[in-house]
Order: sequence, then C-alpha cells, then structure tokens
Amino acid sequence: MPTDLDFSVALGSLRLRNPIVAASGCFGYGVEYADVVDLASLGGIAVKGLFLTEREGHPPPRIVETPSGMLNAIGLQGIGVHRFVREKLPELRARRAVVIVNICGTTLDEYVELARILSDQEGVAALELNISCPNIKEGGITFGCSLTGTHAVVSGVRRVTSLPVIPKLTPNVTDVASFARAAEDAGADAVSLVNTFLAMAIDVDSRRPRLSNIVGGLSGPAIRPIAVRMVYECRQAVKLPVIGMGGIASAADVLEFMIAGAAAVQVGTANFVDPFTWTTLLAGLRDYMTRHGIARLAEVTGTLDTSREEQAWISS
Amino acid sequence: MPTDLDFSVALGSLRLRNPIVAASGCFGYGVEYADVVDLASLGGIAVKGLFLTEREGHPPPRIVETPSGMLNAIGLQGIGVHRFVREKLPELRARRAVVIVNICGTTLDEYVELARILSDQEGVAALELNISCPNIKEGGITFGCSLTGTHAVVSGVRRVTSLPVIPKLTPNVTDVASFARAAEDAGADAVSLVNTFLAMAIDVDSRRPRLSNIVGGLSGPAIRPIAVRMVYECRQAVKLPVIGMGGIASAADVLEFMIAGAAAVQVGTANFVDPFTWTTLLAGLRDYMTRHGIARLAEVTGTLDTSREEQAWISS
Amino acid sequence: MPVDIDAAVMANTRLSDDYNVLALAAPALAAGARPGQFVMIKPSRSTDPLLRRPFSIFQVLRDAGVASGFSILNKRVGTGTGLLYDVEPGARLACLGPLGRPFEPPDTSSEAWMVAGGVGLAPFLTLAEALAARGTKTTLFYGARRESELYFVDEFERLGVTTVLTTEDGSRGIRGLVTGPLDTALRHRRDPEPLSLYVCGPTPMMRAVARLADAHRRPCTVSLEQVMGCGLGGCYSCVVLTRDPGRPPHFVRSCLEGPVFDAGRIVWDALAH
Amino acid sequence: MPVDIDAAVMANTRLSDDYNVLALAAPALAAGARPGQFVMIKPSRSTDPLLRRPFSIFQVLRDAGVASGFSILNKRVGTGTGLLYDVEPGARLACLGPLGRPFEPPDTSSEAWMVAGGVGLAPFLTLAEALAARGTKTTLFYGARRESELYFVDEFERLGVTTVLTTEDGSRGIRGLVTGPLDTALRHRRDPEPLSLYVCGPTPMMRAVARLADAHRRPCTVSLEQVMGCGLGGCYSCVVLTRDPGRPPHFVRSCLEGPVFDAGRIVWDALAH
Ligand SMILES: Cc1cc2nc3c(=O)[nH]c(=O)nc-3n(C[C@H](O)[C@H](O)[C@H](O)COP(=O)(O)OP(=O)(O)OC[C@H]3O[C@@H](n4cnc5c(N)ncnc54)[C@H](O)[C@@H]3O)c2cc1C
Ligand SMILES: Cc1cc2nc3c(=O)[nH]c(=O)nc-3n(C[C@H](O)[C@H](O)[C@H](O)COP(=O)(O)OP(=O)(O)OC[C@H]3O[C@@H](n4cnc5c(N)ncnc54)[C@H](O)[C@@H]3O)c2cc1C
Ligand SMILES: Cc1cc2nc3c(=O)[nH]c(=O)nc-3n(C[C@H](O)[C@H](O)[C@H](O)COP(=O)(O)O)c2cc1C
Ligand SMILES: Cc1cc2nc3c(=O)[nH]c(=O)nc-3n(C[C@H](O)[C@H](O)[C@H](O)COP(=O)(O)O)c2cc1C
Ligand code: FES
Ligand code: FES
Repeated sequence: MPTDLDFSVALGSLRLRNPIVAASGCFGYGVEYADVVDLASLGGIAVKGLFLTEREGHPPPRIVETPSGMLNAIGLQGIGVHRFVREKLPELRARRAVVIVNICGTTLDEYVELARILSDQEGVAALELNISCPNIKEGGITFGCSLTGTHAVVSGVRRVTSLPVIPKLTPNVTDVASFARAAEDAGADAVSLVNTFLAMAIDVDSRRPRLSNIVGGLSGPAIRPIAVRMVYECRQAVKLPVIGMGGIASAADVLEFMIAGAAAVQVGTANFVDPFTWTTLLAGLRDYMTRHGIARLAEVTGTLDTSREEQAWISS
Repeated sequence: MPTDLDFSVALGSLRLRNPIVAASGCFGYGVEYADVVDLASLGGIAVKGLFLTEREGHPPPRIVETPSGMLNAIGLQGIGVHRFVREKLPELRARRAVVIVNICGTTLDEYVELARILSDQEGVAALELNISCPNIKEGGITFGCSLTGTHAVVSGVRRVTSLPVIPKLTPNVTDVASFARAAEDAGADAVSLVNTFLAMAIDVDSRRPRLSNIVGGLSGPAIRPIAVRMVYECRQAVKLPVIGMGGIASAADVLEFMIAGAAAVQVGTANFVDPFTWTTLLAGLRDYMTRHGIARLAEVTGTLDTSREEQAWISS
Repeated sequence: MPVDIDAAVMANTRLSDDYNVLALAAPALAAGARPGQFVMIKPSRSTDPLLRRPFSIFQVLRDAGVASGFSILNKRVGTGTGLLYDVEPGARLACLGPLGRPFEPPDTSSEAWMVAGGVGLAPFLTLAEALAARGTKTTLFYGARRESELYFVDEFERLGVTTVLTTEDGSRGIRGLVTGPLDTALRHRRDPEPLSLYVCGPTPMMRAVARLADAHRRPCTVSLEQVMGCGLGGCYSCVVLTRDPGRPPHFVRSCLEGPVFDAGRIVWDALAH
Repeated sequence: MPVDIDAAVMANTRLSDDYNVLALAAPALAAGARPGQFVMIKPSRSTDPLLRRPFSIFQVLRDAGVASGFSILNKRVGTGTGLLYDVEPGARLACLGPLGRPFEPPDTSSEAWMVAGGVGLAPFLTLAEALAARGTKTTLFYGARRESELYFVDEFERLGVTTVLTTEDGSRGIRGLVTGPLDTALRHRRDPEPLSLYVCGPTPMMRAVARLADAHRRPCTVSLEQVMGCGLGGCYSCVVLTRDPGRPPHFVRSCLEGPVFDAGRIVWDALAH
C-alpha cells in the first residue's frame, strides 16, 4: 500500500491539502466546530455568507426535510464582515484553517467593498462570491441569473483584490456553462457550483408554506445527479478549476464530482448529518487511491471515459 | 362522512373523473396495465411519448437509481403513432380510458403532423406536447428551452386540432413561468410540468457514465420540492389550468401540488414502485376531504395561504 | 465536548402505541451528560429521513456506578420518531452529544418546581436526580391527556419528588391542564420563599407557564423544542427570537444558547405553533 | 395475473456473509407461480432505496400441500440486497408477482441440463421440481468460487438431479469454471439424444454457454438479469437487444418477453458486463 498518497489539489494559485472543503452556510463560521474537528485537516472552510452589515435572517421555520434532501431559508442571518474579521478570523487563523470567505451583496458596490475589506486581512485564502442564494430578494441571485450581472460582479471584485476569486453559480438557470464562461471572461480564478435549487414545501392540513419565506433552497443527496451534470458541463466549457458540490455524503460522491471535472469539492448538508463526514470521505478516498493505484488524487479530475458511449454501435 | 364527494376536475373543456393521471413514459401505452388495474378508474393516462415513426431508443443501461430518485435515458423507444393507433388505441378505447397522447417531434412539422393524425381518432382525449424530453438530441427540448420555439409548436398544433393542447414544460430553465405564458399566448388549453431534470451519474470504479446516454432525466420524490415551486410560479403567471407532477407518491404529495396551484396531477416514477399507487392516492384524498369537510376536491386548487408569511412581523 | 457514537440499542421498552424508552450503549457520551442536554440521533442509515433528530437525555444508565449509556423517552410523531419506536435491540444508531446548555440548578435555598406536559417530561428525570442529590425540595407538575399517558411517576416519587398530576379527561389527578394547579400553587406560595420553575412541553403550555411565572415574579427556565438541523451551531435553523438588554429582539441558536432558556428572554409571540 | 402482497417475512436463513434465503408469506402469489418467474420486492419503506428489486422465485412454500408463500435466494451486492439480508422475521415486504415468462419444459423425450453460476441457481429449484414431476432426466452443472458458496446441492440430488459441481479454487468438484465440464459433456453426448440447456448466471458465463450450445446445436434457454425498474412493461428499462426473423435487431422488454429467452435470440455483444 502506497504511503505517500498525495491528496492535494490546486485551484489556480491556491493549494489545498485535500479536496474536501466545508460548504458555506453548512459549517457556521468554522469556529463552532473547532472543538469537534481539527479545522486544519480540512481542505478548506467556506464560511457562512457575509454581508457588510449584520442581518437577522428569516423567522423560523427555516428548514424542512424532503426526500433525501432539505430546504432552507435561513435568509443569511449573519454577523457582518466587520464582526467576522474581529471575532472569528483570529481564531480561524490560529487554528490554521484555510478560510474561503463567502460574500454576499445587495449591490455591486457592496461586493467590491466586501472584497476590499477582506483583501486586507491575514488568513483569508480566497473569496467566494455568493451570487446564487435563492433566499433573499435583493442582490445575490439577481446577479447570478444574469450573464452581465455575473460578469459585472466578478470583474468588479477582480479589480480590487489579488485573492483568488471564486463566483458561486446557481443551478436555477437554463445553461450553467454560459455562466462559467462569463465568470472566466471576467477574470475569475475558479467557479464553484451548485448553490441550492429554489423549491418549496406545503403543509397540506393548514395549507400554509412550511418555510416562513415560502420558498427555500433544496440541498442534499437528492440534487446530486443534477449537480454532477452541471459540473460536467462547466468543465467542458471553461479552463478554470471547478469546485463541485451538491449532496456529497460519501467518498464515491466526491469521486463522482471529480471524475466529472471538479478539482475540489464542498460538503454542505452532510455536515449537519455528521460533523465528521470529511474524515469518512478522506478515508474512502485513501482506500480508492490504494485500490486503483492512484498516487495523486488530482489526476482523477475530469477523467470521465465516454469513449464507449460515443461510439455506441447502435444509432439512437 | 359525506358520501357524495366530488373528485372531478376540469382542464378547460376536458373533465377528468379524478385528478390522478398516469404520467407519460411511466405507464407504457396503458394496455400493459390493463390486467392489473382498471384503466377507467384513473383520471387519465398520458401514454408513452410517440414519434411519427418507430424508434429503438438508447442501449441499456437506461435507468439508474439515485437518492430518492431515478435517472432515465430511455431515448423514447416507441412504436410510432401509426402502430399506436392501430394496435393500442382500440383496447384503450374499449377499456374506457381517458387517453392523453404525449407527442414528440424532431421538427415543428412533425408535431403538426402527429396532431393531425391523432385528431382524427376516436378515443383521444387530449394532446400533450413533449417539448421537454432531455434524452434526445433532436427536437423536443430545443423547442422547450426557447420561448419562441414553445410558442411555435403550440400555435402550430393549435391550428390543426380541436383537441385540448397541453404543452409539457421542462424544469431545466431559468424562468418556467415565462414558458407557461408563451404557451398561454399560443393558445394552449393547459400546461403540464415538470418533465425530468437533466442529470448524470458516474460509476467511479470504471470512471464511466452509468447511463449509455451519459446524461438522463431525474424523476421521483427527490425533485418534488422543486416541481411544487415551479407549479406555484406558473399558477401565478397564467390563467390556464396547470397539471403538476414530479415525485408524487402519496395523497399528501397530490395535495401539495393542488394547493400550490395544480388542477390535476400526474404520477410517474411511483407507478414503477407500486402500480396501485393511484388507488392509495384516491383513498388518501377521500380521507383528507372527509377530515376537512371538503365536498369538491377541485376547490383545493391554488389555495395556498401565505397571508401570515406576507405580513411577517419581522423584516427580513 | 460532544462525541459521536454508533450506539447499540440495548433495549426498546414500548410504553404505549406512541411512547417508548430506548436504551443506548454510549459510555463516553453518557459520562459527560448534564441535566437538560440533548443528543442528535440518526433514525436511519438511509438518506430518507436524512437529518438527525434531537432528543433529551432521559436517563443516564449506569453499570456498577459507571455510566454505560443513556435512554431517551421517544414519542412517535413522524417518520424519525416512528423508526425509533420500531427499532429492535442490537441495531445501531449514530448518537452525537451531549449537546446544548444544561439546566442551572436553583439557589441552594430555593425549591424547584418542574412543569411537564406530555413528552416534555423527558429532561426532568435527570434534573430530579441532580436536585435530589443536592437536597433541593422538588415538585413535579405533570399533565397528560389521560392516565395511560402519565409515565414514570413512581420514579420521580422514589427520588422524593412531590407530584401533582393532571389529565385532560380527569382519569387521574386533577382534570384539566397542568397550568390549573400550578396557578393555584403559585397563588398560595408566600412571597419570601424562594422558588424556581423549570418547564418543558407544548409551546402554548410553556408560554402560559412563563406568563404565570412572570406574574408571580418567579424565575422560570424553559426547555424549547425547535426544529434542529445539526445541533452544533452550523445551520442556523433552530433560532429563537430573544430580547436581551440594550439591543432589539434578535435570533439566537437554541442548540448553542439553549435548549434551556430563561423564559423572560423569549419573545413568545414569535414562537411557532 | 400478478398480485401485490405486503408479505410477512416468515424466516431469514443466512447461509453465509453474502447469501440468505428469505421465506415470505404470500399464498395468492405463490399459488400462481411457475418456474422461471420473478417477483418485484421493495426492500424498504423509505424512498431511498426507491425502486423494487427483481428476484427469482426460489421455492414455493407449502403448508399441507397448499401454497403458503415463496422464498428467494438473495445475494448481497448492494443497498437493496443488503437490506434483504438484514431483514428480521415479522417485517413486511411489498411483493409483486408472479411476473415474466416462465421456462418452457423440454420435449418429453429430452433431457434437461441446468447450468448455474453463483446466485444464478435461484430459478432452478422450482424448475427441477417441475421436471422431476414429469420424469425428465435432469443434470445440474453448478459453479461457484469456493465450496462454501455451493448451496442446496442436496435438495437437487433429492429430486433425482445429477449434479456436476465446479469451484474456482478447486475446494469441491472440478477446479475451474462450469463451462469446462459442460463442454466435455456436450462433446461426449451423442447427437440423436435430445437435450435442452437452461442457463442462469453472470453474463460472461451465459454468453459462453450460449456459444457452446450453438456450436453443439442444442436448444438453450437463458434467464437474463437486466436492471428492472417496474417489472410490468411500463418503464422500458429492462430491454435486451434481440434478433428476430425478418427485422433488424431491436430492443424487447425482458420483464415481459423474458426474463427467460431463447439464447439464439440474444445479441450477446450488446449485453452489458
Ligand atoms: C432539544 C430537543 C429535545 C427533544 N427531546 C425529545 C424527547 O426527549 N423525546 C421526544 O419524543 N421528542 C423530543 N424532541 C422532539 C423531537 O426531536 C421531534 O419530535 C422529532 O424531531 C420529530 O421527528 P420525526 O421525524 O418523527 O417527525 P417529522 O416526520 O420530521 O415531522 C412530523 C411532525 O413532527 C413535527 N416536529 C418536527 N420536529 C419537531 C420538534 N422539534 N418538536 C416538535 N414537533 C416537531 C413536525 O412539525 C411534523 O408535524 C426534542 C426536540 C428538541 C429540539
Ligand atoms: C429476473 C431477475 C431475477 C433475479 N433473481 C435474483 C435472485 O434470485 N437472487 C438475487 O440475489 N438476485 C437476483 N437478481 C439480481 C438482483 O435483482 C440484483 O442483485 C439487485 O437488484 C441489486 O439491488 P441492490 O440494491 O442490492 O444493488 P444496487 O445497490 O442497486 O447496486 C449494487 C450493484 O449491483 C449491481 N446490480 C444492480 N442490479 C443488478 C441486476 N439486475 N443484476 C446484477 N447486478 C445488478 C449494480 O450494477 C451495482 O454494481 C435478479 C435479477 C433479475 C432481473
Ligand atoms: C442551511 C444552509 C445554508 C446555506 N448558506 C449558504 C451561504 O450562506 N452561502 C452560500 O454560498 N451557500 C449557502 N448554502 C448552500 C451550500 O453551500 C451548498 O451550495 C448547497 O447546500 C449544496 O451542497 P450540499 O447538498 O452538500 O448541501 C447553504 C446551504 C444550506 C443547507
Ligand atoms: C422512465 C421514464 C420515461 C419517461 N418518458 C416520458 C415520455 O415519453 N414523455 C414525457 O413527456 N415524459 C416522460 N417522462 C417524464 C414523466 O412523465 C414525468 O414528467 C417525470 O418523470 C416526473 O414525474 P415523476 O417524478 O412522478 O416520475 C418519463 C419519465 C421516466 C421516469
Ligand atoms: S441546529 Fe443547527 S444551528 Fe442549531
Ligand atoms: S422493468 Fe419496466 S419495462 Fe421491464
């Protein structure tokens, strides 16, 4: 059994010790988990979406379970970037976490301002631009559902930061690859996808929505097959590294995304089910690499073999 | 307990004895089930998608199970409209089934030709226009993903038939309501949604796709929350009756779609799990109507109560 | 520090068609548990149901004095609790805990009144044990729909707890809601005698008790049952609107700052149900 | 006509870490079953796993001569078969059947040779019973990886079936694949003696046997194991490419036209695995 397995992956200039990143909104600010897991052993932590200012978010109920998935409409409750920098970043730095800050604005200027503030901070590894949260009315997804909006936010942020810029794409569009292309054109270093699918659930006895926000975002294993397809499409459309996510809960799921084209992955909902998921994932990846004689995990990215399908001997 | 419960629903001029319709592609041509269930007791049967000519479809593997869902890439294997009219329609007619014929063309002319042929047949209750199958390269979804394409197919068919015309919408678009509007403008009698979500699954050991067609359509309970949201959006955008589907497996699921705005529903994947699902659904609907003192099921449609959410006392 | 244990089901005692007690082998988890804390349990290995469910630690089980596991008092209300009602001994369930802020014991001079409605009894057996150990005079006001749904009354009495029982149908104790005798008792209680209330049950009951406590100026602690996605502060699903000095009402995570709260902090009108 | 029965698990006999026999109470289903037919079983009430799984009817169970249920020979290969390995007596499983085209018995003058690989044994016990009842001389060629994976040989012998066993490691019978002794036997068989082959097992094995049968001009029936979504002809997932006179190769549904096929109809190169 090889002992020198290499789990590291590169997202442009950013190197992660392994491809498992905690997804934004699914790991708090990271510090909540500091006693439970070794933050430095994760590939990275995408912290909960931050606005310039504090936000209360939506009233409960904020989540509801659905078949193999969950809806959430948290509404980006959060402490705002200033308190984050003061209260959370020092501890994350001390724990040697690779911190990807997920930022969210209601206007283009807010994204730029957030990027400016965070670029001055030690301990921020990258910026993930949340232009895809389905749960808030202003900003966010209005940029993420428009090619020009996506281009504008990415290039606006690009201008003021030398940190890696990673726009996070929404799956609620007809052609996700075109958004990856817009991001690439605007100077992004990578793209991450998918954010949640806009969805809803109804209590049939009261005939009322089961979320206070009426609609929310669907995440979890239920969405994985759609997310894998979208990663595959993006991989073919752009040269940028793609960070894949959506329903990852096992090492096989990580590999599915990587083989489809992801350079790294994020794990969201599965952290709720099991805060130690990432250790199970890493153990499973080690096992896979050993079984298949793979020394460098990064080699797996984008290796989907469709030769047999493409020359299907029966025309269809 | 009221004995005179009224389960009937109206789709424009088409009246169904109950809102449960077998979804296209999930109940064969209906005749396969003739020995197992009483076809006349179903609200209707949307038969497997028909082209003008016979098609072999894709090689296996054609389905793969995913968390609370399944992918399919059948590739519309089928006997073509002529054999359908000759070999299947007479039995369906004899069994007094309400037959909704799902038609699929590679060109606008094919849709029109199919509609013309079927309009001459006794025993066809409505035409469902499949402009949303994600599994074939030509036609279908290229119309369904374009507003002008949708408008063209619907108005083309409208011109040659007096049968109710029901375009079936794809969920793989940014704004499904705009497609419902295009269908309404073009003279549709109702819209049905959702068809399946384009998705994929990979065998990580062989690094090959798990479907011969590489991608397929996701259906089943996994997609239900997204489908309910889309029905809700369409209901608000158009006056047409909406036929809702996507992951229905219980009476509560039927009611969720109806409360969100569906006048009737279709049941697909659940038929595979249990060919008697529709009887369970009807029993559950009866129970619900009795408990809530509802005499006419159709009254439930579009009754989602969002008054409390809209005046949420905390701004969010 | 919470631990995650793949705990074997040691016993499943069904008390009725709805209630059961599940004994789980989890020494490390049980050893650290304090009254009022909870555990997140995964009811199935499948992804449907997907999330864990929160349960109060009902008993700490001991083997020759050493904590060997814990039990939960489970009420079947849906999919997850239904699976936990059906589970057979030998099966394993992932259990993460202990989690949350425990009850604060009252001042040594104070009496403790526990007020439980239905499955809201769950957090009080461990509290009663802790109070008995420190000699606090304790009363349990406990209401259910009918006699057959009043459980473990003997266990509380064995710990020296005075019990005041109510049933909605009058089949045992006082007919009506538990707030009836509680109100009477509060009225008869002389002012200078210190007293702390602890409440767990349906939201309307907790709200009513909180109002009574406020009217009688008695400290009151509630154990809330918000929907919880993770139990660790990661998801922000479990929030409760609270009033704290010097700032407008704001949401706090009940898995971290609760489930036990000072009743006066809660904005009761904002709580669902 | 197939029936859907919520069948109680009467017994679960684990034969090894991978194989078990599940006895299910389903009189109406069992009464109509014929050799080679299958049943669609839902392994869980959850939506994950979602679909039913197809299983050959291994035995028809009788109580005082009356069909009371059936058993399946289950091999754990994934989620669904894993759940069916673990299931405890008393649990209920939705069973839809009997489904599919049964085996055609050979001409009365003909001998029958059954060729089974691994869990491919499943459809042959009921066939052997039927053949014994009509006095057909029957041989079972049965291959597995090792001795411990050869099951129910005694039952076949009790029915008068001659058994030829192979194991890949030589721990019992002839070392190697089952096609070895089959080939030898076919060579030694004199031409005029009529003979019908019945095959079930891994696809490569079935393909190899089909080729041997073709080379020796013996009729050969295979029982295919395609992935099946519904078992009733509704989904078109289970198709097999077949060659039929007068038309190009085309897909037919193996749940309706199979699972039992004339080996000569199958376009073997198009079959997965
Ligand atoms: C800190 C804490 C401690 C708890 N302790 C116990 C305990 O000791 N024993 C016990 O039986 N239950 C306890 N609960 C409640 C228990 O967690 C829920 O009943 C359970 O999560 C419901 O899961 P389900 O899958 O059965 O219900 P679902 O199928 O998810 O839902 C069924 C119904 O239950 C309702 N429901 C869902 N979650 C809750 C909730 N948190 N509280 C009340 N109703 C809910 C839903 O609104 C729905 O109507 C506790 C909850 C919390 C937050
Ligand atoms: C007509 C028929 C009769 C059968 N009879 C029996 C029987 O008597 N006993 C028995 O143990 N099995 C039998 N099978 C095979 C059995 O249905 C599959 O093993 C089962 O569906 C796998 O389900 P799973 O959830 O365990 O596997 P999954 O978790 O769904 O998949 C796990 C692995 O099993 C493979 N697999 C899935 N379906 C099949 C299949 N149909 N055949 C082979 N491999 C598959 C998958 O490719 C995957 O690699 C029969 C199949 C058919 C079509
Ligand atoms: C409760 C919750 C909160 C989330 N908050 C954020 C957020 O703040 N910013 C963001 O970009 N994505 C957010 N997401 C989306 C996730 O990061 C991720 O994209 C999505 O959940 C899909 O991955 P999963 O299926 O592994 O959860 C949130 C998801 C959930 C479930
Ligand atoms: C195997 C399969 C075949 C299908 N074939 C068709 C088809 O021919 N025409 C069509 O309009 N939709 C087809 N669909 C889509 C269904 O009609 C339905 O829109 C979708 O599956 C969502 O419903 P469900 O979740 O209840 O299955 C097919 C779906 C499946 C699973
Ligand atoms: S339950 Fe997730 S933050 Fe409280
Ligand atoms: S299994 Fe569905 S058609 Fe054969």
